[in-house]
Amino acid sequence: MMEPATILLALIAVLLVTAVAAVAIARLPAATAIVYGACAAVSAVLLAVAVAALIGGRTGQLVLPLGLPWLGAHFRLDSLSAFFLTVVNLGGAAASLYGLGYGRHESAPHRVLPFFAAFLAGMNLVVVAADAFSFLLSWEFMSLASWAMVLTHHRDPDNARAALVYLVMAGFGTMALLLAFGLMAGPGGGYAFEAMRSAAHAPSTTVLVFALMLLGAGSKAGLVPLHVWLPLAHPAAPSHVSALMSGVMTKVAVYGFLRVVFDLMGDPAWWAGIVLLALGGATAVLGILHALMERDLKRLLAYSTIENIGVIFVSLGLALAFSANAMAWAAALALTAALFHVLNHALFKSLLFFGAGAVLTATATRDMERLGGLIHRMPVTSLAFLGGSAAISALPPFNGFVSEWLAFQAILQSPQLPQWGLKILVPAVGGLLALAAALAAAAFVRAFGVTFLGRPRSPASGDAREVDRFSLAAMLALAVLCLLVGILPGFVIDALAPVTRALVGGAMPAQAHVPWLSVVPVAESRSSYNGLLVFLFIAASAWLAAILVHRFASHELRRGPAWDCGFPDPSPATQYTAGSFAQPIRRVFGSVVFQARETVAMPPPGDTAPARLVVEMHDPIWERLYAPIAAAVDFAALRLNRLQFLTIRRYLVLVFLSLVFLLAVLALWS
Amino acid sequence: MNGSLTFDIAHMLAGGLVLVSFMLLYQDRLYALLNVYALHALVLSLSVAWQAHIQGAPHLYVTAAIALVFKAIVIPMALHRIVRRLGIHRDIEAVVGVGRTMLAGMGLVALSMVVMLRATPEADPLARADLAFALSVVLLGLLVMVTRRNAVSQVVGFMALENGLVLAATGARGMPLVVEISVAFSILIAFIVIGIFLFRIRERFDTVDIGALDQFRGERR
Amino acid sequence: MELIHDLIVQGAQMMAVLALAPLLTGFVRKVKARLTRRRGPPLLQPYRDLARLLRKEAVLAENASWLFRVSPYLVFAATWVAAALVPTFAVGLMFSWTADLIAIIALLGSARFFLALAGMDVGTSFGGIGASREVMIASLAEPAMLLTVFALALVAGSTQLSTVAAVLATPEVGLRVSLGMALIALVMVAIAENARIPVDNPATHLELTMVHEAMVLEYSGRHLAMIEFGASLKLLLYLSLIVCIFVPWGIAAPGAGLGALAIGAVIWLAKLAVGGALLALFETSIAKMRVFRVPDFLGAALMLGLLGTLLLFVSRSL
Amino acid sequence: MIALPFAPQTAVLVVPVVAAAVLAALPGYRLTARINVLASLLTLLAALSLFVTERPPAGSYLFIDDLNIVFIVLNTFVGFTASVFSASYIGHELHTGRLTAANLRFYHAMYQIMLFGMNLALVANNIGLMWVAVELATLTTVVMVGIYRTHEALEAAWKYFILGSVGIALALFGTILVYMAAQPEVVGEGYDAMVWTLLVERAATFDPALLNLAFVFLLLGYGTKVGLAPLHAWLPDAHAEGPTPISAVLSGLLLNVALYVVLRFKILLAASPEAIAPGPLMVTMGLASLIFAAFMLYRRRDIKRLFAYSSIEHMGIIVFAFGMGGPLANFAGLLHMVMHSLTKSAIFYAVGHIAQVKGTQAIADIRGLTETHPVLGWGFLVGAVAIAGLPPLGIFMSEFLLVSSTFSTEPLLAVALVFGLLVALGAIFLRTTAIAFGEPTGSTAPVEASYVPMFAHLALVLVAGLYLPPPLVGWFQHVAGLLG
Repeated sequence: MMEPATILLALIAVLLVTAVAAVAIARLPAATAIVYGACAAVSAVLLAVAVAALIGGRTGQLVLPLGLPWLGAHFRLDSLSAFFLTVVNLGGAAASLYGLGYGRHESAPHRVLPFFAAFLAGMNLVVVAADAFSFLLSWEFMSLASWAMVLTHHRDPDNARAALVYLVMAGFGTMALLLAFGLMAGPGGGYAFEAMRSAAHAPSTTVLVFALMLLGAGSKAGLVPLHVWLPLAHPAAPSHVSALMSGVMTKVAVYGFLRVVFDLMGDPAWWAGIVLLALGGATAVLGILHALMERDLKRLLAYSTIENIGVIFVSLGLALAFSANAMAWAAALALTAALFHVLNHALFKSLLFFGAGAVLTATATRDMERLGGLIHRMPVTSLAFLGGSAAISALPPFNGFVSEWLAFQAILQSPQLPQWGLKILVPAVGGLLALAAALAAAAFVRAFGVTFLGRPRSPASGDAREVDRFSLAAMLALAVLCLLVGILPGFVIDALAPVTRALVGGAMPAQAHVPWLSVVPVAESRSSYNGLLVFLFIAASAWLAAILVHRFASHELRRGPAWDCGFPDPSPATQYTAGSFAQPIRRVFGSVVFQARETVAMPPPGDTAPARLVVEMHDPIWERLYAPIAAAVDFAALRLNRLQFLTIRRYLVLVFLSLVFLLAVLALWS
Repeated sequence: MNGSLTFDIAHMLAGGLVLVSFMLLYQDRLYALLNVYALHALVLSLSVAWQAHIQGAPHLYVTAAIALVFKAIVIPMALHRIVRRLGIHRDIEAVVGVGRTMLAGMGLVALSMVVMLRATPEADPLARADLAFALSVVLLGLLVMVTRRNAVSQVVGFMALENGLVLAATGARGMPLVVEISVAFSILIAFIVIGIFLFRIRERFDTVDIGALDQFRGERR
Repeated sequence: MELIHDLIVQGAQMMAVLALAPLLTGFVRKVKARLTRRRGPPLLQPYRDLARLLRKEAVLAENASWLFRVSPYLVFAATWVAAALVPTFAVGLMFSWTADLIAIIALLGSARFFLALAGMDVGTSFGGIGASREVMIASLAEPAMLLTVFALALVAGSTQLSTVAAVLATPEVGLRVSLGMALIALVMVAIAENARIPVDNPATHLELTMVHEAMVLEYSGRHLAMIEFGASLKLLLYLSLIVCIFVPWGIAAPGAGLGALAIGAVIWLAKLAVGGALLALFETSIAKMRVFRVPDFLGAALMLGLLGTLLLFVSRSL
Repeated sequence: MIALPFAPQTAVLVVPVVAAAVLAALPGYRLTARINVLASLLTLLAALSLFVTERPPAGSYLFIDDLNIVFIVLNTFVGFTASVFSASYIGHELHTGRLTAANLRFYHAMYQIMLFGMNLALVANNIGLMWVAVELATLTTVVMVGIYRTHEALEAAWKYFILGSVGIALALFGTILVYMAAQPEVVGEGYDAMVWTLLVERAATFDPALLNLAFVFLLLGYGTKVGLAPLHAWLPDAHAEGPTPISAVLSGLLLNVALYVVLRFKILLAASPEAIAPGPLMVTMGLASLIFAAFMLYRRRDIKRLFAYSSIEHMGIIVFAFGMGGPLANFAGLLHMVMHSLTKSAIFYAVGHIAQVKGTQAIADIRGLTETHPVLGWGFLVGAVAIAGLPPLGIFMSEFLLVSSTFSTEPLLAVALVFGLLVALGAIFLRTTAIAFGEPTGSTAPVEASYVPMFAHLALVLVAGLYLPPPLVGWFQHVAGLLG
C-alpha cells in the first residue's frame, strides 16, 4: 500500500503533466475531450483517495527536494486537508465532466485547456502543502491559472479590467499571507508548518497574523470589503471555470484561513470571533443584496458566493469564540456548520454556474432581461438549476438548509459565552444570517423565475436548445448530491468529526447511530432535524394528494390564454423583469445600502417620447474605498511622472542634493 | 626647506583653488567665466607641481603639465571659439542669484570642513587639509553645474569638479594611476566639449539640436 | 403496541389539522362578517369551495410549465408536513423530532419559494408583482420570525417545539418582557405570512394592492384548491404555534392516555376558536396598509424580536 | 580540479579583447555576428571553467573569489545569449535600414569591449582598476545607446554620458578617499593600498570617518550606474533608445556590475567595526527606488522604457535586500539579482521581437499579441509574470525570502516593501495585459529572429523557482555569509 500522500502528489503531477501536454495539443480537435477526460479521471481518483483518507483517518507526509532549498517542499495529508481535497476534487471532477460538453463550444480552447488542468493542480497543491513556501507558491499558481482563464475572452475590455483587478487583489492577498507566514516563521526562517505549529507565538504576533490572514485569505474568499474583484472575475471566465472559482477556489481560501488561524497560529483571543462575526454578517447581507440588484446571471451567482462566504465566516467566528472559551463541543458544532456549508456551497454553486453556462451556450447571453421561458426549451437544465436554487436558498430538504440550521444551532449556544459583547452580538448576527437567507431565497426566485420561467424576452431565448449530455450529467449529478447530502446529513457530520477534533479539540456527537438518521447536534430535547423524513413526508404527501385528487376528483385539463385579470398582453415585454422584480427590495434595502434612487424622467409637455424610469445606484465600497485608492495611485503616478521630463541640470540637482544630504547626515552623525 | 613652509605653501595653493572656485560662482559673463577657469587650472597645476616637488614624485609633473597646457590653455580657447561660432549668449543665465549661490557655496565649504576634519584627526595634516579643500572644490564645481543653465558654464563646472578630484588624488601620498586618471578625465572633457560642438548645444545641456530646443522629450508616441 | 399507539396519535394529528384547517378559515370569515354586521357565509363554506374547485377542470395558461402544475401539490405538502409537526393537542409525538421550529419555518419557506416561482411561470405582470412583493415581505418576515425563535429558544434552551411548550408551561418561566415582545413579533409575522389585513387582504381582488392573490391569479380548479387548502393549513399552523408556545397549558404530555389526549384536543379547539376570533376582531378594526408600509410593519417585528432576545440577557442571566 | 592550459580569469578578458580587434577589422555582418557569438561562447566557457580549475592566489590586479564567480558566470552567460539574440536581431535592423553595415562593425567590436569592461570590473582586485573598468563599460554602452543616430538616441546617449560622467567623478573621489583611509600607515603607499583583498584584511584599522565619507561617494557614484533613484535619470532613456540587445545587456549586466562594486565596498565597510553601517543607507535608497519606480511604471507609453523602470524597481529591491543583510536577505538578494538578470534580459528579447514585428515601441499600438503571435505573446507574458514576482518563477522565491525575513525583523520596512511591490505589480499588468490581450492590432508577420535565448532564460527562471540545485544553494549561502 502506497502512502496516500505519495499517491496524491503523483496524481497532482499527472494534472500538471496534462497541463503541459495541453499546451502542445491545444489546437487539435480532440484536445478538449482528452484534457477534460484526463482531468475528470484524475479528479475522480483524487476524490476517492481523499474520501478514503478522510473516513479512514489516514494521514501522511512527504518532503520533496523542491521549493526552498534548505527546507524542501513539505506536503502533508491530514483530516483537514483530506476534507478540502474532497471538496476540491468533487468540484474538479464535476467541472471536468461538464467541460467535456461545454468545452466543445469554446471558441478558444487553447486559452482554457492548459490552465484548467493547472488550476486543478494548483488547488490540490494548496491543500496539501505543509510549508509556507509551497503553500504560497501553490496559492499564487492557482490564482494565476484562474487569472489566465478570466482572460479567455480577452477581447472584451471588461474582462481585461476584471483580470487586472483580480490579479492585483490576488497579489495583495498573497503579500498579506506572506507577511503572516514571515511573522510566524520568525527571523530564523522556520517556514515548515510543523515548526510554526510548535513555536510559541506572542499574543501580539497572534493578533497580527490573524489580521493578515483576514486580509490574505479574506480577499481570496471574497470577504467584504475585499470582495470587489470576485463579481468581476468569476463571471468573466468560462462557466465551468467560474464554477471552480466560485465553488472551490473560495473554499481553498477558507482552508488557508482555517489552517493558519485554527491550526498554526496558536489560540486567538475571543474578540477575534467578534471580528469574524461582524465581517461575516456584513458580507452575507451585502453580498446577497448585490446579487438581488444584478441582472447578469453569472455575476448574480458570484455575488451570491460572497453571501455564502459570509455565512461560512459567521460560523467560523462562532467556532473561534467558543474555542477561545474552551467550549469545545459548541466550537465543534459551529465548525461543523462552517465546513458543512463549505461542502454545500461547492456543490450548489458549481451546479448553478453550470446551469448559467448551459444558458449561456444556448442563448449566448448572461443578461437575464433577455432570457425567459427556458424551462420549456431546456427542461433538464432548468430542473437541475431549480434544485440548485432551492438548495442555495436553504430550503429543506436540500443540503443548504442543513448547514444553515447547524449554524443557527451554534448561535443558540451563544448565551453560555461569558463575554457580554459576544452574547449580544451573536443573536444580532443570527438575525443578519436569517435576513441573508431570506434574501437569498428572494434572489433565487428572481434568478430562476426570470431566466427559466415566463415567456422568452429575446429570440435567442425563444430558440434555445437543451445542452449536451455531459453538461446535463454533471448538473444532474450535482443536483442529486445536493439532495442526498440534504437528506442524509448525518454521514457528512460524522465524516467531519476528525477535522473538528483536530482543530478545536472536540466533535459533534456521532450521528450514524441516531434512530431514523436524524441529526442531533446537542441533545434530542434541544433540537433535531431529519432531512430524510422531511423529504419522505413531503414526497409522500404531495404524491398522495396528487394521486387522490386525480383519482377521486378531476384530472381534466384545458389550455387557454393567460387570464392576467382580464388584461393579457401578448408582448413578453409586459412581464415582470429582473429589474422590476427587485424593485420592492431595492426600495426597502437598496435606498440605504446603495443609495438607490428612482427618478422618472418625464418628457416636456407635448413631447411624445416615453417617460423613463431612471434608477441610480452606488456601490458604497467601491466608491468609498477602492476609487480613492486608485485615484491616489493615479495622482502619485501623475505627480512623480514629472521626473521623467526634467532637464539634465535638474537631474544633476537631484544628484547634488542627495550628495549634500548624505554629507550632512555624516556631519551630524557621531 | 622646513616642514611648516612646505605645508603652508601647499595649504595656500589648495585654499587658492577654493577661492578661485568661488570666483567661478561669482561670474555672470561667459568669457570672464572661461578666464577664471583658466586661472583655476593654473592654480591646480601649481598645486600639483608643488605636490610633485614635496612628495618627490616626478610623474605628478606630467599631471601638472596636462593641467597647465590642456585645461588652462586649450580648453578655454576651444570654448571661446565655440561660444563665438555658435553665437551663444554672453550672459550666464543663473537659476539662483549670485548672492544666494555664494551663501550656498559657503555652506558647502563649511560642510566639507566639518566632514573632513571629523574624519582624519590622526592623519597627515597636509593630506587632511588637501582633502578638505578638494572636497570643497568638488562640491563647488557641482554647485556651478546645477545653478547655471548655460551648457558652457556647466562644462566649466564639471571641469572645476574634476580639478578637485585631481587635487585630492595628488594630495593622497603615493596614489597610483593619478596621471592615467588625469589623462582619462581630460579625454572625457574633450569628448564633452566636442559633443557640445557636434550636437550644437547652444544654451541648454539637454537638447542636442538647434531646432529641438522646446521639443517634447522622452515619452513620445 | 407502543409504536402503534404513537403512530395512531401522530396520524390523528395529521388528519386533524387537515380536517380542521378549512373550518378555521370559515370560522374567521364568519366572525368577521358578524363583526361587520353581515351574516357571512356558512362555517362550512370553505369545504364546499374546495370540493367545487376539485371537481372542476383545471385551466392552464398556454405557456404554463410543469413547475406550474407541480407547485400546488408541493406547496400543499410542505405546509401540511409543517403543520403536522407543530404540537396541537399533544406534545412529544412520534415524529415531532423530525423538525424543530427552525425547520418548520424553513418548510414554510420552501412552500413560499415554489408558490412565488409558480407566480412567475406564466409570464404575466400580475404574477410577477405578486411574487416580487411576496419575497420582499418574506425577506423581512423570516428574520423576524427567527429572532423570535431565538428569544424563545434561549428561554427554553431548545428549539424543539415540544420542549419549548413543556418549559414555558412551567411556572419558573413567569412573565417576561422578552416573551411579550416575542409574542407581539410572532403575531405580526403570522399576520404577514398569512396575507391577512393589514398586510394583505385575502378577500380582495383589487389588483394593485394584492400580493398573495396576485401570485395565484392564474390558478384554477384542483390546483387552486390545493393552494387554498395550503393557505388554510398555514393559518391553522400559525395559530397552533402561537397557542402552543404562549398558552401551553392543557396540552397532553408525551405518552398520555386517551383521556388526556381528548382533553388536550378540546382545549386546543377552544384556543383556536379564541385565537380565530381575536384575529377576526383585529382584522375588522384595522385598515389595510400600502405595500411600502409593510417593511416598516415587519421592521418593527424584527426589532421586537431582536430586542426580546437582547433583553433576555438583561432580565435574567442565562 | 582540472589543470587548463590557460588561466580562465585571464581568458575572460583576453577573448573579448581579441575578438574586438578582429571584429573591428572584419566587414560583413553575418560573419561578424557569428564571430561575436563564438567569442561570447568562448568567454562563457572560460567563465564556467572557473568552477573546475584551481583558483590562483589573488594578484594585485586580478583575483577570483566566491562572490565574483557568481557575477562572472551570470555576466558571460547573459552576454552569450544576448549575442545570439543580437545576431538574429541585428539582421532585421540592417534590413529595415535602421543600421548600416559600418554601424554593425562598430557595434560588434563595441559589444566585445563592453563585455571586456564588465568582466574586468568583476575580476579586478584593485579598486582603481575596478573604477577604470566600470567607466570603460559605461562609455562603450554610451556609444551603443547612441548608435541609431536618431535625435532621441543621441539625446539619450548624451544624457547618459553627462550623468554618467558626474557619477564617474563621484566614484573616483570615493576611491581616492578609500586609498586615503588605507594609506600610509595601514597598508602602505602605492598599489597595495588599492588592492581589495589587502584592504579588506586590514579594514578594521582604517579611519572609520574617511571610510564613511568614501562610501557616500561610492554609493552615489556607482549608484548612478545601478540606477538607484534619484540618480536613475539616464537609465530609462538609455534603455528605450538603444538597440534592444544593448537594453538587455544594460539591465541584465551593467547594473549588476555596478552593484557588484557597491557590494565590494559594502564588505569593506562592514569589516570596519567603527564605520557606519552601510545597511540603512542602502535600504533607504533601495526602498526609494522601488517605490518611485513602481509609481513611474503607470504612465509609461513606451514598452522598453516601461521595463527600464522595472529594472530600477528591481535594483531597488536587490539593494534593499543587501542593505538588510543577514543570511536570508543576502541569499534573497543574490537570487533576486540572478533571476532579475535572466528574466529582464528575456523580457527585452521578447520586447525586441515585438518591436520588430509590430514596428513600434508604443504600448498603445500593440494589442492582442497572444492572438497574432501566440508563442511570443505567451512568452512575453511569462516574462511579465516572472518580473512581477509571481510563482512559480524564480523571483517569487527571492521576494518570498526577502519579505518574510524582513517582516520578522523590521515590520514597517517590510510593509513599505510590500506596498512598492504591489504598486509595481498593478502597473506591470496594467500594461502587459494591454499588450498581450485585447483586439489584435498591427502586423501578423512571423517573427524572424530566434526565440531560443528568450525561452532558455525563461526555462532557467522557471526551474529556479521550483528547484535550486544544492551546490548552487551552498554557494549562494556561502556568498551570503561573505556579505555579512
